[in-house]
Amino acid sequence: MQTVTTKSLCERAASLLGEGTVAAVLGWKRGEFDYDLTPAVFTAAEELTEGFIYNDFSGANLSKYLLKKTREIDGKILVFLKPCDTYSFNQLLSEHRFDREKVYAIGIPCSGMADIQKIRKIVGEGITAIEACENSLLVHTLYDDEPISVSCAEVLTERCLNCKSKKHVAYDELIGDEGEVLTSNRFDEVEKIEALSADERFAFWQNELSRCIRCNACRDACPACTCEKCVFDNPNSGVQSKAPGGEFEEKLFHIIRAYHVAGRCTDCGECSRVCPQNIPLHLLNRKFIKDMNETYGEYQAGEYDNQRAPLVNFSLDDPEPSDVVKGGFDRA
Amino acid sequence: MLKCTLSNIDKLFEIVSASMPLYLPTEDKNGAVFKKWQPGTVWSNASNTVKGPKDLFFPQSEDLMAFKTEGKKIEVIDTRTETEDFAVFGVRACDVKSLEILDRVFLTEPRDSYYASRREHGVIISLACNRPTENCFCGTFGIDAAEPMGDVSAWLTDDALYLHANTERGQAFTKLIADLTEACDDSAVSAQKEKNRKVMKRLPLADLEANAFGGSKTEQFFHSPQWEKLSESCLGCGTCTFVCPTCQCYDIRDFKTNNGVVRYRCWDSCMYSEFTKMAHGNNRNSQKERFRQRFMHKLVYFPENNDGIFSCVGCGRCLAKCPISMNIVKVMKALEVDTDD
Amino acid sequence: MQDVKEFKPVIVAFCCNWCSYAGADLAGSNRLAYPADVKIIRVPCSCRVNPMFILRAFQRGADGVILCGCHPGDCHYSTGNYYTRRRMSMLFSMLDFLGIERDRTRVEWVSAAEGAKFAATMNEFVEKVTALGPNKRLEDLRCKQ
Amino acid sequence: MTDMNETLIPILGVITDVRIDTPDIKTFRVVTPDGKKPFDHRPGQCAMLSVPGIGEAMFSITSSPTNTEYMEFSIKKCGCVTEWLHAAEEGQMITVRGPYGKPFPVDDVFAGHDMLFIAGGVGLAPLRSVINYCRHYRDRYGRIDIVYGSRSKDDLLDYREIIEEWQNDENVHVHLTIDREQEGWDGHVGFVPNYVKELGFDTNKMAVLCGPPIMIKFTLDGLSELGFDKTQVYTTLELRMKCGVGKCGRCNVGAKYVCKDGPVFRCDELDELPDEY
Repeated sequence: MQTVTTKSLCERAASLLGEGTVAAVLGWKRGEFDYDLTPAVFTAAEELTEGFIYNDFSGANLSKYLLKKTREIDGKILVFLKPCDTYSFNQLLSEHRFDREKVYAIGIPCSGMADIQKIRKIVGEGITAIEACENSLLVHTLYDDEPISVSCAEVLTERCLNCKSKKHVAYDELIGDEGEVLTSNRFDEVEKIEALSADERFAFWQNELSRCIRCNACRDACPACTCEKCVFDNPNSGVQSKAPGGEFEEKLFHIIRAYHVAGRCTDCGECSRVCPQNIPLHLLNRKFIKDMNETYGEYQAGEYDNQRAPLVNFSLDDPEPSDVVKGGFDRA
Repeated sequence: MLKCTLSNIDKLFEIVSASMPLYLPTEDKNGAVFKKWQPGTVWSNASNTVKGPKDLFFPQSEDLMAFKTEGKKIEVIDTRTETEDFAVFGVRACDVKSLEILDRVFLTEPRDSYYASRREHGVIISLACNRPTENCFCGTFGIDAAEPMGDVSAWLTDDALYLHANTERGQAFTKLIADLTEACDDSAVSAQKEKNRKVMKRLPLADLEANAFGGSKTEQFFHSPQWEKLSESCLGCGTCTFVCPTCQCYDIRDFKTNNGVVRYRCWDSCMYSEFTKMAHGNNRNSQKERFRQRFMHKLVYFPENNDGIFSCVGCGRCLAKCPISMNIVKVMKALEVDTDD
Repeated sequence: MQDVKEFKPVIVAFCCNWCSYAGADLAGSNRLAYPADVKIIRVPCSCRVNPMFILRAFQRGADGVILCGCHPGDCHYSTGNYYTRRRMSMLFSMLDFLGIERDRTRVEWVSAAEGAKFAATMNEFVEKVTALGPNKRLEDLRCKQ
Repeated sequence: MTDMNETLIPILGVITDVRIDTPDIKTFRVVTPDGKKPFDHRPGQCAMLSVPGIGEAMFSITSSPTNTEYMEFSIKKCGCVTEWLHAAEEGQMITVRGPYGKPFPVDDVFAGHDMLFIAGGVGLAPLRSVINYCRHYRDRYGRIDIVYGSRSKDDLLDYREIIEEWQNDENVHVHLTIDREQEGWDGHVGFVPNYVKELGFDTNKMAVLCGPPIMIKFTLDGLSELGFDKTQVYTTLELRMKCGVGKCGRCNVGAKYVCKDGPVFRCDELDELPDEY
């Protein structure tokens, strides 16, 4: 359960709208069920009361929408940012992707988001309602007379299990309590794979990437993927872009996708969250982050604005590629 | 009506597989998917598969032909082969209907021989839904999940699988498994249907109606102010189209191999910006227009050309998979509100 | 198996215009032998090579890809090869993460005067790739149709 | 056994002649390898040409159906397929499939009428087949007016044919115009829509219109000012196409597929379509 209520956020947003500080509010909108929230723009207090919601399923990172919305909407936009979203926000800012003056950012605390798929795995199909309690969720289904209680910890999304920070790195106003940067175990999974033999690693990724349907959701949702024209949309690039053209294409796409955001990826986890095929795409991004941290020094994209990312930087005594690959990672 | 006890079901799959490839839902890391049965394959009775059986008839990517070029000369090589017979088991009522919708596109003149060949060689064994999910709304489009069609209809009770052949091909199939089945009356199936229909009535989306939509409603819905709101957070990815059992738009592309050229086709999505892009412009420039196209096609344009049949079967996959949880149900509800005014 | 034709790897070598390409030239004019299956692609600077080039080379049939540039500090454009060094370190490590044999990729600094080094590097690289056998993990079967 | 007829598999064509029409338009003559016309067609129909490895694209057939020896395509250089074709020489093979689309109603609706053809730029290409069809069956049609405009004299398509053949036909009246004054041009200068209004046609005829969208829009306005009804005016559309048979979904506008239900539309039919073409 989240520590700030929908109502309190709604009221604050409505008053900022009312006094004219902001022209629009970027938030999450209620869906058909309790878990299918859609990012939405609200422009009136009534719209907020009717539709705005912040709950355990407000996973969507809203920062990328600022690119489009700040260009479309006259006046300031209020955006609600969870701690991890603020890193993406900052990163976009340092890349000059939107006008900071046009945004009013409210940081809100997050106690971790729930993964509906994990809930489904536990309670089965036919979820009709989900009630949030202190540390658990009460799930009502079509097939059980009594609601089933699942603990929040058990159904946390992957990225929240490895939360890197509860601290907001950018905001105009904070609602609720500020948290701390956490020491996460987010590289454990990467290390596990590194520890496998080359054959096993190959088999692991072959299996994962073979499920890819080339929907491009990972790219389209990624707050770091903000090119006006993506190389994968260029019909002359020779890349198949949407046809799963065999094992090679999928590898090419996912290596390049991760590579193009390396150094700018804040590890927000949107890629894995939106993947309809549940491919652990964040592991590719984390591998880059881990390598860069170990080779070029600790770096967290989005932590400060105007930092120089490792791949657009160098030092005279960087190790040679042969040493990097042999150095830390030869466990085969 | 034929009955096969559940304890014999693996035997049934084995017998069928002996004479033709058999595809059925099995549990993958990501949920149930249609896979070819092999000894040891465990059939999944999950309410629905992640993707429909569309891939088996209209694969996401398939080679159409090949070319050899030499100087100014070209040779066209027809690489088609006759499909061998195959069976698909466990297709839900919605997905059976989705194939009828694809038929209307691919089997109208000029017929698409690639699709037609697979359709002619595939025998569909459908399966009634005992536990539909909250996302199901096939009833909206007049589909009865308790009475699935296909070459053979099947029902599952606690201890047995009941089968009924609807077509000649279906009869050939039931003949194949005659040793494992015995004739029986309809009582067990009727009871199961009754049970299923009761569940169907309690589904959260049971009241959703499509009456407001249909052919000749272009004028009414095209200019709706709702599209702006509905599409505002659409990412423009192709998830909804790729998991949709009725979406059928495709692209044709050439791939230069090291020895020649392969012309292949692959699924495309009207949600992609590149879909309608021409050398001199794009007739659907904004995501709003592209988003609108997808839903207008399903709810208005398709019915206009196809005797009022909608190009949606209520399988609920887009509800489950859209990264931003925008889907046809939300669209229908929002547009309906519009018509009330 | 003895009848099988001896495997000769296809090697793509991206060489920077200012140092390594001249180095290759020197190797040639000094008649230093290196395998004929090394296909040299001249690039303005080693940092012109983006990761897609490397993957596409494998797709199109390369069994090994080597990138040669000026020695660090000697880049014609001052700093290009420093970026190359970081980029390729990260890319090769990622390929390794995906289980792709690490000896199929390499970066080497070869100056215009190092014809002998160029030939030796190529010989050594070809030897390593030959030992690995044909590229299977980054091959595109469609290309072989 | 499945019926293996497949429209997506093309036949071979050979480019036997390349004519440079304007700086960016060339006309290609295409026959089958054994020297015949690839297939029969009706005026206004299209064909899918392809260059293996480059791609496939839809072009209107500019030669008249009455020409039974070969097909011609006037192609403007604007994308990868067209660029490749522009570099092609005689003897080059390409692939062809078709014919696709609904033709102009030359034998029923148009028959017995005076005809007014209005074209801008490369928009003359699809009209050329109709014009030559009408000229071939001269007695079936009344007076023929052709208003054709382009950026400059050099950009006028089929200029020689217009000057040497069309203008000399009886009861065929050609009205040429170019956008800006040019040395060596003593004809009309100005945009097509205005010229149509200046010429002031009587409304007792059928009009066929093709050109860039902006020209179509203003010419339509001009025609209605002159008193034309939309049911008297036909035009032909162009959208991105891949299959040519109404299945791939690209050219879908409203309930229509431009490749199959078009490309020829009567202007009042267009009004019923959503504004997405």
